[in-house]
Amino acid sequence: MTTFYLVAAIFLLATILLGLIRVLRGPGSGDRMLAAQLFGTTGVTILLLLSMTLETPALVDVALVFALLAVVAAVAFVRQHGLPEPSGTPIHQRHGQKKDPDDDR
Amino acid sequence: MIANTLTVILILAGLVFFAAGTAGLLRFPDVYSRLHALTKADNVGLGLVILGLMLQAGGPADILKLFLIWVLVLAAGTTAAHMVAQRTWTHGEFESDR
Amino acid sequence: MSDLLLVVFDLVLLVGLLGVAWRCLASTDLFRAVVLFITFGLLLALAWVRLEAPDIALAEAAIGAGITGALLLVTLERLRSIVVERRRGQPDEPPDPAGADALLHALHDPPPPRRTFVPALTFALVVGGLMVTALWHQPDAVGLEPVVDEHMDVSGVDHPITAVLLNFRAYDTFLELAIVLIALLGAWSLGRYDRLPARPAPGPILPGTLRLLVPVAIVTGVYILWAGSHAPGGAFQAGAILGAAGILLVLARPRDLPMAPSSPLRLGLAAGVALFLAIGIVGLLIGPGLLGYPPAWAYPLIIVIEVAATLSIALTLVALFIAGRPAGDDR
Amino acid sequence: MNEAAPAMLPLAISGLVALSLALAILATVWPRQAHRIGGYGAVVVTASVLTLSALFLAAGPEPESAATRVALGGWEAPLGLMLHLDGLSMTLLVLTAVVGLATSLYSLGYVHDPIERRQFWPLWLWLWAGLNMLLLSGDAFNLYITLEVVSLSAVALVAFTGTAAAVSGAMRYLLVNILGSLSFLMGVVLLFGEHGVLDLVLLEARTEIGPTERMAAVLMTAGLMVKAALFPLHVWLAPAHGSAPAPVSAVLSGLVVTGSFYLILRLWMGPFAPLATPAFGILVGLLGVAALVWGSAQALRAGRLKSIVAYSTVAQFGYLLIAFPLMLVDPEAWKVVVFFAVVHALAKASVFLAAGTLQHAAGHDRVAEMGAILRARGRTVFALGLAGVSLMGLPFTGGFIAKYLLLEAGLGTILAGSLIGVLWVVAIAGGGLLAAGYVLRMVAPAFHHGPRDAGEAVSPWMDWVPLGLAVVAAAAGFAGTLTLHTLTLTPGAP
Amino acid sequence: MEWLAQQLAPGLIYPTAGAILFALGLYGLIRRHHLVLRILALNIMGSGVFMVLLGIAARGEGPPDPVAQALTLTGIVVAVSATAFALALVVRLTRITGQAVMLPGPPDDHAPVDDISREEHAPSAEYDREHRE
Repeated sequence: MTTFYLVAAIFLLATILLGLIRVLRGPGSGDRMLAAQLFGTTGVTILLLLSMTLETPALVDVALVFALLAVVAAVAFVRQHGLPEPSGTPIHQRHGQKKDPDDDR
Repeated sequence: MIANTLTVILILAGLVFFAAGTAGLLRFPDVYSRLHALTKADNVGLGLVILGLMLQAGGPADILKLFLIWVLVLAAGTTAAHMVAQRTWTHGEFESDR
Repeated sequence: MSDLLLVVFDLVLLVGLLGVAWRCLASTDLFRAVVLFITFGLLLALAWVRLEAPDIALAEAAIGAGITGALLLVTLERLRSIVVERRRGQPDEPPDPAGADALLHALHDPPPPRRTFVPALTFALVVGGLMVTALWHQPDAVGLEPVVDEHMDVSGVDHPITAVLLNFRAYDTFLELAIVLIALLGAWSLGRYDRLPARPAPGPILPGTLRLLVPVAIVTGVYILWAGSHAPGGAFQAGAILGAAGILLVLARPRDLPMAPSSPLRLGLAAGVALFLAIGIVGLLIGPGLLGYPPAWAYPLIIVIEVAATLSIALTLVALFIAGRPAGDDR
Repeated sequence: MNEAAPAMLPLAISGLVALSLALAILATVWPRQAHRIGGYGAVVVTASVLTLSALFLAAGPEPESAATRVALGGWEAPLGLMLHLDGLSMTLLVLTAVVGLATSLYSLGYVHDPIERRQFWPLWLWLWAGLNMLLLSGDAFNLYITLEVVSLSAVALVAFTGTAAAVSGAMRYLLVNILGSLSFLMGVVLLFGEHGVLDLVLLEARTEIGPTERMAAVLMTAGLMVKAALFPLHVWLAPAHGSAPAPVSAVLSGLVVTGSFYLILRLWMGPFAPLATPAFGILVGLLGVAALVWGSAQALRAGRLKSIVAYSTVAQFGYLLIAFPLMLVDPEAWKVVVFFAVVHALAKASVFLAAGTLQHAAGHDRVAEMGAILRARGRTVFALGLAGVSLMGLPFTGGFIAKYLLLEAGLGTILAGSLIGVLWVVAIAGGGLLAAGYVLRMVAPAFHHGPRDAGEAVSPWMDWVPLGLAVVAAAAGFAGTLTLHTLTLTPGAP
Repeated sequence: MEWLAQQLAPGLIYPTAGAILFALGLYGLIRRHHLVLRILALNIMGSGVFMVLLGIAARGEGPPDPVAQALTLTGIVVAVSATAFALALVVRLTRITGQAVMLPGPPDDHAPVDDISREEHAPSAEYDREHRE
């Protein structure tokens, strides 16, 4: 049984290394962040499988923390990266969002 | 014995979805389609693996903790996918290096 | 059979780790370097798990995924907005100051000149090679594990790492809390904090997710803090988780950061260090020595110190994320 | 008094550590009163260090069992951390207290703006506490942590003025510091991997010559040489010390750099003693000569007062490198080297403080245009000259005693038959000459005819403290016997 | 096969990988000139050191040495705080000099010396002016 978990963990680790190609080649920075997001999820799964292989229940807490904090990098990316909002983009009018006066242009 | 075989089947199914997610991430042409590959690997792939592990889990506390992990990963996946899609849709792929 | 598979897992993990580290340092685009560094942190956490160090994996997860990634991304954005602001006045200003090539210019580091390649490579290879030979000559296990087990009963907690951190080597942990505080004092001495530029992310998704995640993060942080006394966990991991939750809140609403008046904020920041020293001095006077606890009182004192340390670390990490002193501090 | 002293010593050591940390935390939590806490606290810490030294000498230990070791938290060596006090660390603690007190009093006048006071004093008190803990620590990993405390607060203080030169100097200093600390830590990890013990005294008992010790010695010494700005790795020193506020550059050149040298000495007298080979000594000596020549040349060419003094630090630390081969031939010479470092720290700190006063008065510190200010401010120029004399090593000053003993050791090597000894003697004497060159370059304009302009008003602290410290630096010569006696109380030293 | 598994025990592979990471970070630190990349290189060197430490702790059959794990935890927190301070310093340096690359070259003697002891250098006066209106 543990060997099966280990084989699954190795397989998932291989998918992470494959996913790295998208990070290296990915044209847009959005693609790279998505790849990082996928690695986070795969990391959580590997941790769960390892917790069964190495019989250490503490690894479930580690997986929990990873799952919890995967959002921080994504939110930081979306709020802090990429081109600032060119003034007057339709998105504002459509949602009736009060245009943030001192947002960075 | 049944539980073991069920777990193996569920985890294998989960792995299939992870493989599909990675393949989609590499093969799909643009951001929006890659989003779907990513979120599939999240909710279904991880869901199946967690279901498989729940059969092996000891007490109800472990089962609930695994379920919480799955819910959190779902929330993370959907938020990231939505916001990236919204940003890319409003003003194009922000190419960071040509 | 399974230990052979473990070896395969190790090799795949280490190849991935070294590959990610190399590509991260060799990338000309800073954003790609940061994403690779976040992946490096994830693989590193898996390496700590493989080395049977769940505490360190927990800390790496909380700090790597939660704090360092967001900190690097915000720094890149600050660099970009500074470079764009400074180029607004120059003649060779890009047509659209917020245009793609402004982004390109700010977050792009040209590949290094050829001439430093050979000396740098030989120097690194020599250092690495000598270290590997030294490590391969070392004997087998020679750690302090047996000594720690002897004194576990007196340490007041039954998780060996928390016992070492907060009882046997409490001085190191105290100075570590001091270093976090000094880093913040240094960041504050550089100047007042600048408005955190943020891209608008309208729509209900971001606030909705935060309303779900932040309470769960706080509960998890307190759980990890409490678990520290008998299982992997403790003040630093809990502090990092709460800090990451704080950073999420700052990212969600960067405009209205709370204008905390300086004295309560500084009290909260220094609470961990001050309480640790106060209990340490009491230990000096009536206990076994400086930073020691009378054995009967070890467990409650350690818990009090851990709670104060968690609060201080969480506050300090969020303040380091904002990286500037509040105007209230200058009043 | 004699039998009570040894019992009081452990309590006094822990008390000193607790006191300096408490002051730093108090200043952090109560910023508006930080300057008062700093001023009175400096006096209290100096008094407690002096009483500690009185206790240490009163205990009258003979050299073998002189080291007082305090188990923190009651946990003994292999498991817990030990504070370690012996002749060597006692001497440098007194030096840190004297220079710290002078710098604190000077800063009362120098940092006058209420906002900047709130940022300056907590960082300065953390730096002072870090230095005290570094000198008292007896555990390898704890040395790494105290080195981090010292370097982070030192970098923050270097970047304090906020000018382009200061911030880029601080950035370079921070990167160099982190690199040095990581290299030091890797050495500690290798030693821990080999012996499983972290305490320096236990390590000393277990180390023998092997690949791990050699690699750990290279890594730890390289890391500390980077932090001590010893010759091949000194590039960061001039911009950092030149552009920092005057009291900060005084402390950096005086104490922080000397602290790193103290650690190199402590390691090469303790765990790495068997590794020192004559060839290695000669190599280090040659680096010292190169440092002396390069530093003095830069000092003679530098345009700004503070740059001259910063380059002279690089030059004077060349002496400490030259003394290394001398120590291999005549092991007793290590006491002379420490005495030289003490005298140099006192003189360098007072020169930096005097330079700060002149810069305040003139608004700039370009040497060529300082004539009018120098002519008007006799007290500060006298302080500059007196400390410069001690740097040069003219008779009756501390510098003279140190250089004389170094020359004596150098001649000893020649008599012992090593021809290279001639190079050391020539370098030591020549170094004094070069020092005379750049000190007089700073002071000479005062004796030319020309207008006198007192420049901006200077607070009394900034006027008198450099003079007081210069007198102490000069008088260190008379304290030579007491210092050398204290230094002999170091167990394990040759 | 047994010899191979024994040779590739975690107690040997991970310290070796840690030493390689240390050398890789050193190489990156020397080669790359952008300050953020240099800070990443220093972080990778730090991870290399901790991998060597934990690799050593994992040698032998028993549970890994808790003292080594406590040291690593302390090291990780110190590394994070040093990185956060370094990034704040990089942002400050970029605001002043306009670029986030180390400025080589000797200090020029005519750079303005902003002496904090002089009267005209008074941030509190400027703060009061700002907050009066």
